[in-house]
Amino acid sequence: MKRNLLLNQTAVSVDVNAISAEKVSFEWAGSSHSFELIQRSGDTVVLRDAQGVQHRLQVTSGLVSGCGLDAEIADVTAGAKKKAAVLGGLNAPMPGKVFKVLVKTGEAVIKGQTLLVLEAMKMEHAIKADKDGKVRKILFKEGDLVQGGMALAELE
Amino acid sequence: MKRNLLLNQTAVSVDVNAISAEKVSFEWAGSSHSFELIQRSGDTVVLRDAQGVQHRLQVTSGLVSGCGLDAEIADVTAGAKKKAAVLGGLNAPMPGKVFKVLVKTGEAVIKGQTLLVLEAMKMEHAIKADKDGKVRKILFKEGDLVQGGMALAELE
Amino acid sequence: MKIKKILIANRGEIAVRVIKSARAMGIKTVALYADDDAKLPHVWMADEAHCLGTGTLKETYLNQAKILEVAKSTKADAIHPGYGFLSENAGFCEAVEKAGLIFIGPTAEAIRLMGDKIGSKIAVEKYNVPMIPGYHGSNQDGAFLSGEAKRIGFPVLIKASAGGGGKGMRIVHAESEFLEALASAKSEAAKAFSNDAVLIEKYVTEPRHIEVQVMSDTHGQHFHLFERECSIQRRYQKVIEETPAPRLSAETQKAICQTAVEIAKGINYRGAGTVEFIMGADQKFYFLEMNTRLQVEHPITEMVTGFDLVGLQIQVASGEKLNLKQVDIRQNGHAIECRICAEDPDNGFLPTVGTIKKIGTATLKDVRLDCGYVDGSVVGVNYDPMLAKLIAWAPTREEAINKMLVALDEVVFAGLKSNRDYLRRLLRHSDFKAGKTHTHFIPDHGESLKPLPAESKEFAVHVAAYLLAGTKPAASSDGVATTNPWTSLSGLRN
Amino acid sequence: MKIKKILIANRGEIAVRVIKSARAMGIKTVALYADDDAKLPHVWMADEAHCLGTGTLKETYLNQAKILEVAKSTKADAIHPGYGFLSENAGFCEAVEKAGLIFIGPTAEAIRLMGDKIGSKIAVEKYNVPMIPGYHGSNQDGAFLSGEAKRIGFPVLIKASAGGGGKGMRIVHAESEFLEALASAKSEAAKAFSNDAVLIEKYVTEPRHIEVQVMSDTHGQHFHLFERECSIQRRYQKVIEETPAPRLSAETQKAICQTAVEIAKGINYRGAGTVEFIMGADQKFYFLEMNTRLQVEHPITEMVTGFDLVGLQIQVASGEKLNLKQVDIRQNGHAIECRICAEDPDNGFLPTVGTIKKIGTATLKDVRLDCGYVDGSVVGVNYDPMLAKLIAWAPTREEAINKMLVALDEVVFAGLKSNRDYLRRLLRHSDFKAGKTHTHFIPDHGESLKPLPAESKEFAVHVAAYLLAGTKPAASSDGVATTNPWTSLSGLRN
Repeated sequence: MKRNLLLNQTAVSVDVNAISAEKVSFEWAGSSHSFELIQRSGDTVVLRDAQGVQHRLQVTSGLVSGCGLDAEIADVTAGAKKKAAVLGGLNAPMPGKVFKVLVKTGEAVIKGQTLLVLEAMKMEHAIKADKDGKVRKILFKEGDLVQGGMALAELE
Repeated sequence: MKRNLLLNQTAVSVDVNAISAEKVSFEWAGSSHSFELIQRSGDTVVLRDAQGVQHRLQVTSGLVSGCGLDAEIADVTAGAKKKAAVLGGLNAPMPGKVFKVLVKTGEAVIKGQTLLVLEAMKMEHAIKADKDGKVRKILFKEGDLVQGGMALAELE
Repeated sequence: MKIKKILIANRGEIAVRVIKSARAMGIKTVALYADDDAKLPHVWMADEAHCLGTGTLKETYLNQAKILEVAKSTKADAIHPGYGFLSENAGFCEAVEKAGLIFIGPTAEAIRLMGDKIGSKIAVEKYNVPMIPGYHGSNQDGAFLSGEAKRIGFPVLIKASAGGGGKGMRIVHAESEFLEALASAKSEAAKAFSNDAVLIEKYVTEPRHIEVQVMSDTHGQHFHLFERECSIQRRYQKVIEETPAPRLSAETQKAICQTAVEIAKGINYRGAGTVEFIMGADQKFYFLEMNTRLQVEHPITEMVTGFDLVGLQIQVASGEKLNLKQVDIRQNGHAIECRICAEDPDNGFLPTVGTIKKIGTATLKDVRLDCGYVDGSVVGVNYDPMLAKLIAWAPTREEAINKMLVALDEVVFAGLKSNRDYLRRLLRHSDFKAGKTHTHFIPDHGESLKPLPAESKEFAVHVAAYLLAGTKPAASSDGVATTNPWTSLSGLRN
Repeated sequence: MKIKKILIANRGEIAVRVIKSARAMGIKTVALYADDDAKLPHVWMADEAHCLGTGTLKETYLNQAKILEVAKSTKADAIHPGYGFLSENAGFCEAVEKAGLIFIGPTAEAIRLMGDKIGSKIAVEKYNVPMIPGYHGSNQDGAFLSGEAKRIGFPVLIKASAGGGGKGMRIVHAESEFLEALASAKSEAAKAFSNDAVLIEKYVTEPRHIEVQVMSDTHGQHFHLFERECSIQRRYQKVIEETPAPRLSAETQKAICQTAVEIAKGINYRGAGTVEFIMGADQKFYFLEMNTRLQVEHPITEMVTGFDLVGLQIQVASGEKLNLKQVDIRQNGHAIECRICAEDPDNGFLPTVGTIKKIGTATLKDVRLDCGYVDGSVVGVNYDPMLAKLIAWAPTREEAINKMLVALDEVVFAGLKSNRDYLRRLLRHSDFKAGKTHTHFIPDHGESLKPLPAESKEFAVHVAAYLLAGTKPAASSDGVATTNPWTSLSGLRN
């Protein structure tokens, strides 16, 4: 049985051979793995591997932490959406306030030119043109609050 | 509105003048009190008294702890039963095992005579006659497990 | 030899304690558990865990053969016995070493020597250790012992030679009570230790229990880590411990610590040990016994000295030479430990049982909770009633007491009756605050340690919290809430 | 004067931190909060709490008039400013003292002197403090400053005179870039500090940030509590701090600590302060600035010295003479602090926001979490992205790193993206383990600090935990679970 997961925002797939409430065996990263669930206490789960070694992990809200690593895991086909903001380009890299709009609709811009300045966490971030072109639309005005990942401007 | 409570195993009553989700005022120990609930976080509740002073308490499973004191509180009329074992007399003072039965049914005993020996937590506890009399019934035999508060023998 | 994997032949808080030090040192651990302990955290905090089955202690935590079998199959290279159970069993120590494993503790010889109350006194007498007047001989005849008691002078104490923890112990105030007390002590001793030999000692009035932590490596170095005062006891068991001991002169402190080191040196001790003394109001102290293991109350020593005693035990067991000088071991500030127990202090300290619904969290700096349970753990009658140890450190004793009072408020054990409220009464008692500690503190202050009457104004805020924590009461015809006030809180738990 | 009630003019973890010390000392506290902080624990951990309303920082946590009004109405006798906000505002300090209250911090004079980057350098030069080559004068003409930069030699650093935290700071590698960088720095400085004056300095390559904690009382005693290394930075802000600084010779340590004390003595300082230095590979150090407040990273100093710095601040503010000798202040073992931040290190360290679903618990000994949030707290854009400080102490640096790695595993911040995993990568980096710390560590090791690819065998156990934690999957036609695997865990939480 194939399970399609989003692991740290990367799509991966795992081939589950058998799963019950206490045991799971599957193919992962080119080899077979099998684990037994020996304890659940609060968010803590303890798995025992085939060698008898116990691994403690915390599983909360899609974050699996332990053994020195964090894995944010979501089951993609179960309706989980990739939540990571689409970064770069003309999107807001983080939530904040539009501090300055430096260009107007229809204005010609060159690659690297600053279009808007965003202010967040008391720091300024320049949103720069990712190509030469013409401003089709500025989607916010100065003082507007924006969410991380939102498109701020469109070039044509 | 009168509320009958069991506070640390003692029946008390409190006269509630007004209660809402955020405020309560009542008569207690001969004077009027009023408190505001300003925070709930997990089991922690924070109350503000009429002088503006905040009091942090934890409320879990009938135990109200804080301000240097523990109060086990139950609402008696709401169906809560006095759970404390009826102690002294011929009741088991704690859970354990009947280690020795020293008397027989019908035997005459004098006040202070040891009737049974209970073993618990690796210690022995003598169950002694609370009056002169005759053994009506020994309710357990050696090796039996008993709960705290259970009657162990009857005298007549 | 560098230790890579430790099997812990114990359970609960001390097993968790050993796992923590091992984890911090990068050493793997193997836990053991009886069936009824399968859900305890020491089981899943370890790197491996093996079941000892069900049955009496002899079949589980005292089952040497089974424990050694697990140690071999898991390729552990050392065994930590914790305290209690097999920790002071010389035969076990030998069996471990015979199996080619490291016993994290003293030599079998030292355990055997100190495990016998009579033999140990004879052994240490030659190191100029002050001894309490008494009879420690092998003549166990009742009439003879009664004569010895008279010679020593009443009150006297009868103690099991092989014992500990108050079992087989009796105080006798008059000759007429002696023989009955002797019989009772011998019967208890026979049952507990399969050995009914007893010793008789002068009973010191208003005595203090002062003990000294020692640590010896296998390179001839013997250190002390200062004293602990453990006088606050009920049923002969410690309930509050602290270090430094209050009202101790600098000279007495120096003398008692030096005496402990002399004993360790004299018997060529290995690892962690504790030399217990009894001290009178005149600050004269007498050797009581030596515990050849880690003590329950070791954390207070860790707090004031900054050392990890389990870590040092492991270093010593690995054969390392401790990179220490006595002068570099310092006693900084004041630490107090409270033993939170499942017991009812207002009902003869009788043990209680139940399910722990919720364990609170200590928030202040330099407060530590050593606990072998988690929310939902079941406390039964088969093991010790100690739920956890709460330890607080502060620059001064007064501040440490204040801090402990805050911590006791925070660290609730809801779901079963515990002695938390009683511990607060002890800490707030004017005589405790004044440092007037002695082993009869609890019985002597029975009245002033009573709980506050239920209808006291101090409980107004508790009543208010109870009422407000409830869902808005759906009043029934008699005006009383019919909903369970606690369910409404569950949604707030995150 | 004995302080009985402290108003805390701050929020979050530092407010909680001050409350904890005050509680341990038996001092009452008054908390303040902006509307959007009403649910934070500093509000309900205090003895009283007062709302500052809604609006910009100037209307809330920087609103001096309102804060003083609350202090008066609650009869507080002292104000603790924490760090940030009004902590280095000389005007506020004066206003507090004019209102007859105690300001728990230095004198307004010291704040004013050290708050000016140019003035402070001129002031400390007379105490034989090594200064970095640079121009700290008042001539702010572009062409003149460009000439000075050339004289000093590129690379140079432009810094805001009144600044801190990297605002208004630019590195310039060549003369051609100088004027543009100057304009940009001045604009940022003007905005952040209402003062666009800058200074120019020699830029030290592979520089280390070493700072010294000082503590002065009002009886002419000036102490140091050793150094801290804070070189691991991103965006000019510290992310990992440790003490002692690795690779520091005993002579350099002595010299740098003594220099800091000389400055404190020279300016007759009061309370807790930190003298920051820049150090090159040759262990030569230059004065950078003095922070006239408690530092974020003060806990590591507390861990190695055993002192409560907030407690000492309060003692000093009460006018007490500290009962200390420099020789009694010792640096014991090694402590590391990691700042857990709501940010995405794999995406330019950009801040993240969200609701904290679950904060994990550190279980090892000598690990401390200083946190101003609880489960369910909302982290927004209005305040600093720091979620908590995790601090670990161990006898050696290697053990402290090991312990911190365990603690980072345990202390999850579920519900929003944080830098926890990145902190583990930093701690595991061979150069960090080797103590090769400098302020460019993060940009210089970009590649080797990248996350593990998703399909790595190390994640097998995480995938297994995810799969097993789910309810037994009710397979839909395409074989994929349709139930939310996390809901099944909620019943297990106690």
